[in-house]
Amino acid sequence: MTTPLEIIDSNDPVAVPWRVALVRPDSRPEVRESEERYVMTFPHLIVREIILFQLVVIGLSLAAILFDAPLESIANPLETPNPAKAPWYFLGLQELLHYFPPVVAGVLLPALVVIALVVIPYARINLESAPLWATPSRWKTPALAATLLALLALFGIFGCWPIVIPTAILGVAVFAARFETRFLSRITLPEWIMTWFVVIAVVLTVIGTFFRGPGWSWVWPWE
Amino acid sequence: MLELDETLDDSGETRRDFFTRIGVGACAVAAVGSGVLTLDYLEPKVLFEPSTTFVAGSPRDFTDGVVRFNREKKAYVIGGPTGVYALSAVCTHLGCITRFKSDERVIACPCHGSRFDLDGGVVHGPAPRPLPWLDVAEDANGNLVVDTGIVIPRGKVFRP
Amino acid sequence: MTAFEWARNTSVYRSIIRHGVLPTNRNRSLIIFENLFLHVHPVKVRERSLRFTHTYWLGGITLASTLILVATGVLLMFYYHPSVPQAYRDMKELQYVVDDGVFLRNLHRWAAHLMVIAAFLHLLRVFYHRAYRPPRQFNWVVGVVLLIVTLLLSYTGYLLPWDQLAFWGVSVGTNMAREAPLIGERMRFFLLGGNVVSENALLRFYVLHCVVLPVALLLLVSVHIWRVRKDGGVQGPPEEGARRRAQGADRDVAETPSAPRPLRPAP
Amino acid sequence: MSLQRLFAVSSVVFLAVLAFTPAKNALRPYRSIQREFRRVGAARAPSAKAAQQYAARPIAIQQIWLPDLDNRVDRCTTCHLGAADAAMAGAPEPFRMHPPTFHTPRDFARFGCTSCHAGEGLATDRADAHGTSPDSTSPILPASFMEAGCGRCHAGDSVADAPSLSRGRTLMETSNCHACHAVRGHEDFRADAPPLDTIALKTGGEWLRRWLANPKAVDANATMPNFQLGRDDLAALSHYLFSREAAPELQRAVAAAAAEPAGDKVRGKTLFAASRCISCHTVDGKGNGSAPELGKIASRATRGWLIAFIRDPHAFNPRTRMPQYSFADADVRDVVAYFEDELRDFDAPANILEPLRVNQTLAEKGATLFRSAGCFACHTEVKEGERFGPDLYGIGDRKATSLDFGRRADLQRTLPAWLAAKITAPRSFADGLKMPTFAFDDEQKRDIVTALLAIPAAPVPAAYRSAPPVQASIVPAGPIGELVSRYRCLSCHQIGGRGGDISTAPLTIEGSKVNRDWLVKYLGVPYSIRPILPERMPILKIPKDDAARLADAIEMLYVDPNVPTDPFAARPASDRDAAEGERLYTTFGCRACHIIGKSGGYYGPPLSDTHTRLKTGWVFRFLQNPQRWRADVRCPNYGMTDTDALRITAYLDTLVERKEAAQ
Repeated sequence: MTTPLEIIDSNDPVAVPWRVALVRPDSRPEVRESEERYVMTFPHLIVREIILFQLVVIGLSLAAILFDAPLESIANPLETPNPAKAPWYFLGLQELLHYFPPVVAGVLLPALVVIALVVIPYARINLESAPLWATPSRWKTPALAATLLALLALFGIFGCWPIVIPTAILGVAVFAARFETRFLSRITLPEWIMTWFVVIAVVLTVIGTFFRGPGWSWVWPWE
Repeated sequence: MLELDETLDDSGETRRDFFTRIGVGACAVAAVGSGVLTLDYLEPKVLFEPSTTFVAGSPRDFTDGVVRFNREKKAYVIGGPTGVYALSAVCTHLGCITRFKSDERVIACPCHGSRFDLDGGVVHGPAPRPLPWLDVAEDANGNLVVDTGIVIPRGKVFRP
Repeated sequence: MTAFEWARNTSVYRSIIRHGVLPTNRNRSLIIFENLFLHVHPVKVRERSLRFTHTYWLGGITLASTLILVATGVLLMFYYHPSVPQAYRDMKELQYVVDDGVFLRNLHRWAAHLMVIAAFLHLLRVFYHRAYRPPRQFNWVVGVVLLIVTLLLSYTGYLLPWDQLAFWGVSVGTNMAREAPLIGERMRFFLLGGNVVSENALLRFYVLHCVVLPVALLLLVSVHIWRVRKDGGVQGPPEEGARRRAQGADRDVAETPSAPRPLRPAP
Repeated sequence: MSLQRLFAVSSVVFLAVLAFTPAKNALRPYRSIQREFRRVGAARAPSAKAAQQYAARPIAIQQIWLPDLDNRVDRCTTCHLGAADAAMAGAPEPFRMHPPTFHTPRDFARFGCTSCHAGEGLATDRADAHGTSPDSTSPILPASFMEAGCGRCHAGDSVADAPSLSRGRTLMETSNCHACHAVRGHEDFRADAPPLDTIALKTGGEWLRRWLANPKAVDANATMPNFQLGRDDLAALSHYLFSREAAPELQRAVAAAAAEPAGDKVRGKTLFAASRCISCHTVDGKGNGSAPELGKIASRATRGWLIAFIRDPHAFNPRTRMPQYSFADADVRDVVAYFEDELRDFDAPANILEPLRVNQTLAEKGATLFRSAGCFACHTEVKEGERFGPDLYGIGDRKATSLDFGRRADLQRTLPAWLAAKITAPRSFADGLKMPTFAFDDEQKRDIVTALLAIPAAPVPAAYRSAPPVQASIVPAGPIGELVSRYRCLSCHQIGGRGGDISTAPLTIEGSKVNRDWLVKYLGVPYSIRPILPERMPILKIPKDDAARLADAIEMLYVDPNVPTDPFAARPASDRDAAEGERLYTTFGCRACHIIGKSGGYYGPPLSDTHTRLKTGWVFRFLQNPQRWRADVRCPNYGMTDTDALRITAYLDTLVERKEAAQ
């Protein structure tokens, strides 16, 4: 009676592009059955989808009943409202324009973001799911520190504190993750980067939307 | 009808069915209702259209045989032996604007040669129907008011 | 119900709805794959993919708001003239004269915002679940493009009311575009159909908003959804796979149909 | 919770939410208002048939569409259903009939509602239609400023039936508002404040200080506002003004006049009265207040200056409204002697006319102040585009939210309230504001606000504009123009809507009204035509040939083609006509106002000398429709036929001949 061969069990499509099982002559190949439970799409999924749709409509209808879409006086090219704001999802960019030369803020950075997003699935680093500090190596700390300082310096030069501050905080968190064992330590490098991007995007958009008054000066929302 | 298997509901058959019916019923009502509302939404509540009426002048101007053409409202106002009446100037054949030929005392269509007499009747030509008569009334100042929107039976002459 | 039963027995009904009424799995399968719109679904789905935390239904929410936007948008087009100053006048007409006009306009507006937010969150969800990994790389790219199209739709729609908000919002936005080296100025010129935001710009934004971009969006969405199905359904958090492997469950066979299903050979 | 239950609940909520808006829609206020109108109308309807029509009235949005008036759409009549409905006179709002005015009800279809009342015409709910919120683009005009609506189309200075607006516009002119604030149509405005080079010749430092501190306190007729200057500023400004050099010939004239011997004050007094100076000036408040108060004139200006000025006012101030009297040198001395004897400030300090010893540094400070405080805006030539204050283009259409209320938290957030406050206390809004304080009473404030509210952001389409009757060019250049200017006819008389409002007799068609020969006599020794009016026309001592030339010019220029030169051209008047005319004269009761011979009323002008004074053509046309020539004429319009009018004309003409024959 021979024990079944140990099967290399990896879910990483790069490490194991094809599912291969080595079978020694003296053993019987055996594949464990999937314990995955399947249910009929109709009604289980369909009903949920219907409910989801209904909930979305309900939510939006309530919003539509309670809050009217803004409508100001008719467009007048001679009378510029101060500040003139773009739609909220571009206010992050407009906030950037406040710190960087237009070419950088209006073109370079957005283009970089889009490119970065597109290439994500093709970059090897994104496919490995190893947490940042799982494989400690000599160059990792200095490299990270250097990058971090470089970023801080770059944005610092332009005085773009809405980016500098979150960057600094996240930077601290990155190194904190090294000693923390529960949550932070599981975060991979791509996740760190994406989180950094999201935080900055949100911060900039929120500032642009709520904290900017005449002449793009800082105002408090309640003023 | 929508019915779910046991994995979704531990309760009895009937209540499950009951809830399902409510749901489907509500959805059905909502669907029909939205249809009705859409129609209501699409129905124009105000119109931006020029009025169909025009003032033709005093009845005294329309002695027997007088024919006046209102280009803008596409109508003839005609003085008959017994009174005044108005004709649409739109040919009943293919909708060209007819012209009044004073020398022959006929209304002729330039497109396909239909010809009408001054009562609107078809003299000859492809026109299938006589020219419709239009409503004529008198306003407060005693002027004739023609409403091209209202068609009246032939021969209903306005007597001031 | 008898009326329903009678209707169900007519040959007309049967010609349209082919599956029977009994809750048999056969009928339920038929419901799915006999229906053009439902057949993007497999007949059976993994139960865990129905869990809220699996996808947070974010893609679904985005799609739902898209459908709402199409419906309300088409209705609004009935009362809209892309001309100055009639465009603004039409907003007032919707408010004061047209029954439910305000409601539809609000619905359209808020649905647009929801769509942008939901799409962005959807992108984040997919990223943090690492659901972009092979074979889903291309679908991720499609998704990114969809997000951009969504933003463009929202932005082109922003001008249509022709009020101060719209006019200056678009002026500011297009001035950003102007900064792009070389092409920026031309791009803006073509987008606005002139050097300033004018009636031309309004018309162009209108056509983009109501024809070009929606068509692009719907095509891309179909590709997106079709790909989801082809790539083995929605991909949940990666932990699941790991946990199941830990307890010796399957190897995400269903998730990568490109891999040959291992067969049990005869002893 | 089972899936079906969730499905059931969400479906029901789904349905409820979708049903909300249509329900709200069905309950729109205007629907219930229209149902109310059915009841009210049925109750007030004159006939049963009409009552049925009211009751059967469909519930629908009503609108007036004006494609050629900015594509205006007014839905006011959706609620104000009785606006043009006689049965709704005195009905409760919103159904009350619109009070009859010149334009209503006949012009509803032409102007709609918002072109006069403002407000958001498109709206179908009260709050939006009346624009009650501060950021409303067009809040409805309060009743007190209603006439601002007239001014949108009637761009002219004065508008009949809009007294408040007209007064407001005149006030803005006379208060020199346009000197600092640019307003369309007044680009070439020039304040007629005197040039200040002659201050040193005219008055003393003490008087000037008092004047600058508060002009109205010194002279109730002063048009100069109060600039609230501090004592240092007062000093600086005075020194600057005294440092200004007058033209040498004026200096010589004043010096020479000062050296002249004293005049006869008694004769001066009679001359002063006879010349009717108080037709424009006042003495201790008596008189027409459109020229400076003379009660204390001798303590205001030096003797030399007064004499020189009265002899040739236009040399001192080319823009003064004061006419050139053809006095003999002695006359002027006498009048001034009378001034010095009686018209002086007896409790004024002796040094009040003492010239100021100029301090250069102060003078320089004053020079800068003269600019920074805006004095130059009225006292020097200012071209359009370099006005001192902010322009007033489109002030009447400013949104309340776009106004700076500054410190005035007490104010209601509306444009009229803001304007009124700006006129009342301009400097109360913030520190460092320049606008001076005018002493307007409440009615004047209301008038000016009305005039300001009438200034639109965009003018109405040309088809709706009623242009101002600008006929300034009707005053010919050359010798005649010089005469008109010398005697400043336009300071009192109106010609074609331009000119002063002192005289009740416009000269626009004087030529077709009065006989030339009579006019020549009249210009020599004017008297008041209507007995109840005070003698007004100053006796300018116009030489005979000047008078003749003026009369000829008037005869030639100021005529109305509608007035026939000879109404009897077609059919000469017979004695029978005259007799008929006399009968009609009695039956129409003309005697009540007009004197003929000994008998008659004193309201209208006496007709005894009609033949010598008036032209028959004028009498004829005037009788047919008096108000056509002067809106405020009391002579009733009897709608006379040509024959009747001709007969009366004939009577009045013959009648005079008889009188002359009697003598």
